[in-house]
Parts: sequence; C-alpha cells; structure tokens
Amino acid sequence: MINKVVSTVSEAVADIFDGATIHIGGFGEAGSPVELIHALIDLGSRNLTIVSNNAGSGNVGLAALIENRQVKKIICSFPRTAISVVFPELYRRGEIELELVPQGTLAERIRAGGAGIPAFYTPASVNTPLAEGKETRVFNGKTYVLEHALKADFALVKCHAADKYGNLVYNKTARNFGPVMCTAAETTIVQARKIVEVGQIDPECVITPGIFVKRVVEVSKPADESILVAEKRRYPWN
Amino acid sequence: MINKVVSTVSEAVADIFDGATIHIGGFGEAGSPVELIHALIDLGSRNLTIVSNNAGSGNVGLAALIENRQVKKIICSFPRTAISVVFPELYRRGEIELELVPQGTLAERIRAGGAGIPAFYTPASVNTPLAEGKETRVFNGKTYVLEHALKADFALVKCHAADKYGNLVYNKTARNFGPVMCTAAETTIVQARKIVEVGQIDPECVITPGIFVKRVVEVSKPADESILVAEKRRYPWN
Amino acid sequence: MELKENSGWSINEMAQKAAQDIHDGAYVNLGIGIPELVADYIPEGREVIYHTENGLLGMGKVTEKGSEDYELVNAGKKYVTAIPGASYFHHADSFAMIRGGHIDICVLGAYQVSEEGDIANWSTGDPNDVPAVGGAMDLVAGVKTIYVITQHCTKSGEPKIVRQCTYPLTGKKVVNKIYTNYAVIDVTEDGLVVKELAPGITFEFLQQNTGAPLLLKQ
Amino acid sequence: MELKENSGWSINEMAQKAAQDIHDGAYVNLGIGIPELVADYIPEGREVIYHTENGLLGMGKVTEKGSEDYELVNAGKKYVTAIPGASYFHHADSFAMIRGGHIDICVLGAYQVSEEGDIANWSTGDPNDVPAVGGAMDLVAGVKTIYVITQHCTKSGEPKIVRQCTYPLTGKKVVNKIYTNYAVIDVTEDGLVVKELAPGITFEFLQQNTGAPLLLKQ
Repeated sequence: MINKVVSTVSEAVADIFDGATIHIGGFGEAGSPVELIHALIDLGSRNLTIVSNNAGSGNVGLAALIENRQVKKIICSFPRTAISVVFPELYRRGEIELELVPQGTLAERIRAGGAGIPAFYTPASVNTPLAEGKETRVFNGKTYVLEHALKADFALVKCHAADKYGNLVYNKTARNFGPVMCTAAETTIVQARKIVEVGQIDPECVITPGIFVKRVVEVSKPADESILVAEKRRYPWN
Repeated sequence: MINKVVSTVSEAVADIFDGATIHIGGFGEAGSPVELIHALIDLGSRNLTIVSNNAGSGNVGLAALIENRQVKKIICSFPRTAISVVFPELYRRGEIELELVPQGTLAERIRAGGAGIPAFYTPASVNTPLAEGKETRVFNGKTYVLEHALKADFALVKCHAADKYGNLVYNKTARNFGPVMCTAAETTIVQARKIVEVGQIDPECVITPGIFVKRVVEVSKPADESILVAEKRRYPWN
Repeated sequence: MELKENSGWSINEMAQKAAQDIHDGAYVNLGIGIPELVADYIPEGREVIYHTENGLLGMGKVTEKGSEDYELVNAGKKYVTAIPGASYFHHADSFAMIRGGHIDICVLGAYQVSEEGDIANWSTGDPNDVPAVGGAMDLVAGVKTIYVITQHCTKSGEPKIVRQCTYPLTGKKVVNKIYTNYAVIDVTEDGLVVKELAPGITFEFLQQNTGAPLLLKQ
Repeated sequence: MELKENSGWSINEMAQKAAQDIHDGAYVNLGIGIPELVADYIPEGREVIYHTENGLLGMGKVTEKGSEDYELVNAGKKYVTAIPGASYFHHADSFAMIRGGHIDICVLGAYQVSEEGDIANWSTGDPNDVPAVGGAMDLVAGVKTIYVITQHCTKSGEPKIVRQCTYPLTGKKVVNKIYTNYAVIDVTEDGLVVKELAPGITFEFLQQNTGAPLLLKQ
C-alpha cells in the first residue's frame, strides 16, 4: 500500500548522506523548506552540494546550513541579497564554491534532469563570461550554448498541501522551483502545510503528481524566514 | 484592453494562409478541435503541414481536412487507427508526406519550440530507423539523438473553459498536446466549451496562461468525433 | 511432441505471471492488448498506480458501457476511469515521467525480442503498412524495467525470441523479462535464462521453438 | 553648461517616457529598481499584464503594509498582489515564457549599454563582489524588446552609454531603446539615434556625456 507520509522532519531527511547533491526549493523565503533544512542541520551531513536559486538570508534556513559548514558548493543564480551575510563571507574567504547559473538555465537544467534530457541548447549567457568554456552552436543563424541536466540525490521542497500518494499543490509564488526539483532527484522529500485525504486534491489541479515524491511530512506552521531574520534568530535556535 | 474572444470559428481561423504549419491538438478524438478544423475546411487553405499526434478518423475533423486535399504533409506519431481510412489511402498512393516522430519526442519538440530551446538530446529512437541520419551523442556512456524544436504558424486547440485573457483549463485527458502546442505557435487559436469571466479560473489551476493564446471562440456543444464516425458523417456535412 | 499455438499458458495466465512481478507501490504503464490484462491479476495487498502516456497517472478500469467520457481515454483510446488521487498533465510532462525514468515498469507486446533484449514492436517493415510508432520508443528508452508479454511463436510457428530482430527495432538492449505462453524468461548479461516453464512444456521443446540459445535457471 | 547628476528628467519622468512606449495588451517584465516605476505611468486606456519571473503572470501592485503574503513575492522579493485573471506557474514554465519570446517588453536597469545594444547589468567585475545574475541573461536573450532605464552617467560622471562595455556582458545586441535622465535613445542598425532630449539638455551636451557617437532623429 502506498503511504508516503512520515511523522517527523528528522525521519524525512534521515538518509541524506555526506557528499550528497541536494535541490532545495524556494525563491528567497517563498517556498523555502526551512524546517527540512533545519532537520538537515540537526542531522549534520557534510560536504553537500546545494542547488538553490539563492544562498539564504540571515542565520536561519539555507544560510544556517552554510554557516554550519555543511555545504561544499552551491549552484545558484543569485547568492547575494541585502540580508545575506553568511554566504558572501565564506565566498570571499574562498571557503565555499559557487557555480553561478542564469536563473532560467538553472530551472531548465533541473527540468531536463527530471525529464531524461541530458543536454539542451539555450540562448541565455551566450557572449558572456558565464558561457566561457562552454560549447556553442548556431541554429537558424543564432548562437546557443549547450547546457547539461542537473540532477540531485535529494530534493527538499515545501508545498501547500499533499496527500499520501505524494500529490502536491503549492501556494502562489512559493511554487517556483519546487515542481521541477521534485522531478529531478532520486529522493524527493516534501514538507506540506497540510496533509489531505486522497481524492481531496482536484486531479486537474495537481501540480506535482505523486510519482515524483518519496516522502511527505506535515509542517503545519512553517516559519516565515523573513520574520526569523528580522528577529535575528539563528539556527540551531539562539 | 485585452479581449481575445471572437464570435465565430470562421473569424477565429480567417488568417490561416496557404502553406502554413499548424499544430492541431488532440489524442484521437480527445481534445481534437473539430469545429476549428471544419472552419479551416470551409476556409480552404491549402498546402498545409499539420503537426498532430494522429491523422484523424472517419471522414470528419482532421481526416476530412486531409480528404479535402488541404494537407501536404503530416508530422505525427500514430497515423493509423482502426477507423482511419483517409490518410492511409493517400499515403499508400504517395499523395501525402509523413514525418513519423516518437510521441514523447513529438511532445518535447513542440515544448522546446515554445520554450526557446532550439534543440535537445533524447534517448528515444536511438538505434532505430527513426534515428537514421540524425546526429547522436554520448552523455555519461549512453547514446542520445539530437532533436529540433517544432514550431508552427498556428495552433488549433480545444479546451474546457477560457477567459478573455486567454487563460485556459482543459478536461481530463483532452489536455494532452494542447498546452505545449499553445506555446509553440505564432498564432494560437482555441475553441472553449465555455467562456468564463476573468477571475473565475483559479490562478493556481490555470493550465495555459493567457500569454500563449491569441484568440478564443466558444463552441458550447462540440461534436464527439467518435459519434460522427459511428454515424458515418462526412464534412462538409453529408 | 506437437503443441498448438495456444498451448501452455493462456493469455490470462501470462498476464497473471507478469502481475506477480509487479511490486507494491509500483508505477506501471501497460501497453495496448494483452498487457492491459495484467491489471486484473495484481496480487491482493499490492497497490499499483497506472500511468497512461496520454496524460493520466492513476488510471482506473475501463468505463462501463453507457458511461463513456469521450475526454477520458487511455493510450489505446479506450474509455477509462480515474482513481481518487489521480492527476492529469500534458503530453510533454507525461513523457518527462517516461523519459526521466520515473515509471517503474512497462509491459509491452512485441513482434520480436532478441537475446540481448532488443525489441521490435512498432513496424513489420512492410512498405504497404502505414508506419505508426506512438509512445513505444519513448517507453522502452525511458522506463526502468521493460516486460514483454507475447505468444512464444507467430501464427505461422516462427520463433519471436531470436538472436537478432529482423523487424525494425523499437529499442536496443531494453527488455528485462519475457512472459510467453510457454515460459517466463529473464534477459540477462549471460543470455536468456528460463525462470519457469508452462505445464507440459519441456526445456527441449522451448529451445526448439526459440531462435536464440536458452539457459536454465540455476 | 554644468549639470548635476540628476539633471534632466527625474526617474519618475524617465519611467513615464518608457511607459508611453508600452502598447495596449503588452506582456511586460519589469526589472528591479527604477523599471518598477514604469507600471505607475501606463497611459489611460491601455491594459498591460505584468510577468514576474518567479512564477506569476498578472502581477498587481506592491502589497500594502500589514497585508504581506510571504508566499507572494516578485522577482525583487517584494511582497506583491495578483490581479484577477492571474496565473501561477513553476520556474521552468516561467522561463519558457521568457526564452520562448512570449514576453513583449522587458525594462531593465544597466551599468553600461553599448552602441550596438550590448548590455552589462549583472557584474561590476570586481572580484570582491559576490557575483549574482538572476534572470537577467535569460531576459535579454529571450524577450522580444528590451528597454533600458538608467541615469545617463555614473555617480562619478562617467558615461554609461559606450562604444564597448567594459563590464562583463549580460547579453550582446539585445537593447532596443534607452531611457536616461537626459534623453530617449533608439539602438538601431545605423547606431544610437536620439529620439527626444530632456528639457535643458542640448545634443552637444548629450554627446559630451555619451561614450559613443549619437545621431539625431531625422
């Protein structure tokens, strides 16, 4: 029988191993699976490669994971924000690797990973430093750069509602990278604001079909990252 | 002001020109825009290249368009069904061209066309006659074939409900190729079972955002192709 | 020993054999024809979710006569139902599931299967036939495990399991297991390994009716 | 003639100039900063739909203080609203809209724009800065028409419109029109064509403060 629901965030992330590559959803705070990330901090896996649009804010969530020195490398489009301090410091000291990827290329590389497409051509970044060393090719007179699929061992994603089959719906712009990341990881782990009965999600409105999800855990009152940052909270909790 | 609703199917298709390439939605009868196709038969544009999963049934819809000798070439995955007679006859007589494409490659080529991806690699058809003459490449020890985007001048699509912005929702498996085809045509023309007020479609459940749609026409009681075929109907109506 | 074409297991028994190899929680795509019967024989206590490549995960049974929904069909264009917990999606997303390796098992029919697991099931190569491929090439290239269900021989008695396919290929080295009316056969690195023989079928008879060398399970 | 950095049009006037060039029914993506002001100046009677690359078509105004929704933000991570008729989608679909040429106009800021329409707006090249690109490269590569809004000169008085960008490029030959505090300038095959001068700005002054040759509109 299929039941992907697990009881706790620590159980949900328990098999994340040292050296794993992890897709982490979210665009800034919107969609960031803060509680799953904190569980990963508790777990302590190290040498991680993180794929995420940003590199965290303040000293909670993804920033706290980096601050805890669990992250070897980050693949992202925008690691710098007004309230990000952890990543910039480590980066300037040369203590964390950065692979900078245009946002649309990042999304498409992840989607390709989930869709069995090993590589594709895109016009983004052509003639810029981010295409240096990459293969280019002309189609119909326009130059494109070859980009490769980006898969992960795990995906940590936040959604609005889930059922025990792993069907997911999201909330507004918290959807962002979640659906493509769910498709592109060996093990997709989701925190949902609520678990609903099978059949309660309209089949026309399912955003992530359950086939892409391995585990779901209910986090009914997820933290708002920006509030934690404003309150200068720090994880592990200060 | 944005209002994509037009009054009649003939108005909706009026600018389809001779020699156009047209994406036509549908998987068999499910999602086939029969009324738009019939309007195109009335219009009489010739020398068309049609991209569609199938090649029509009986003597209505896409089969009637072919029978009316408006189609020069068809790009599809499955032109043969138990009740298709028109295409097979013309094909055997060498009077219509066929480009046979694996179904998933067809869908992905159309999606790429809409997404600005000129080409991508796929494992489907490698080592088969359908990959003959195509460029292949090895990624991580596995061979893939290079496939190109498939765009069209027009897309004819059937949906369930639409608003004046062109936002669409579909019905069950009638969704099939509709959403990707809407993205990959210069001019996307949609027949909807109903036109609803802006705001009535839940923004979380919009399947085709209006940006991809040029014209919408209400066809409140679309014909069921299989009933027409069973009744041996023929278009223009016998 | 003389056996008629339909000797050994019935198609329902073949489907049952395949069904026993589908694990609890599997995501499964069933090809058109005999493979569709597999759904009727999933052992009690296992929950299997069916994918149909035209955009539905959680396909239910074929619709009862009179309650057909023309917009709810399967890949064979039969009218079907959807289970609670189903989801609809477009064709590119559906084949992303297939190509991306998310479907656990696909059960297909075949014209021929080679000893290396090549499969031919889309074209007889007859220039008078209208070629049609559908999703077969995507399925064999993308699904993790490919099962073939087929009569062991053609109607004229020719072996369908061969050293090299003579029909145009659907995919190369993709088939994992073959269920025929005579036997269940694994495709392995070492060759074709017979796992089970139908009642009344001997290994010698099986070998005589197979175009490639067979090994007996240790 | 001496002019201070903020001479000529105000940033609101610059936004207003750009807004006049946005047609009724346009799908528009506005970059972070001055470009965001453009939405306030769309002429009466025109309906414009805003796309934000983090997954919303039909973005409304910035949220009023106290009613922020932490899960409804724009690309600049400001809390925003959605209009009736909006739609949400995931990041790959959002950038398919961008890359696929479906967005009509994108309005961006810039460090530099070249006479051929090259733009540099993501990196100063300073190795002490943490590089960050966001969606800028996808936008300039994919959106049909690119408008740049920028102060004509840097704070230290250097021209931002140049023959060749010295900062790392975001894209090559992509900018169509530039709105500065001094002028509105078209990027054409023939070079930079001045369409309009701000009050009190002469062509000579403009040319002195521009790093590439300018043409006057015929």
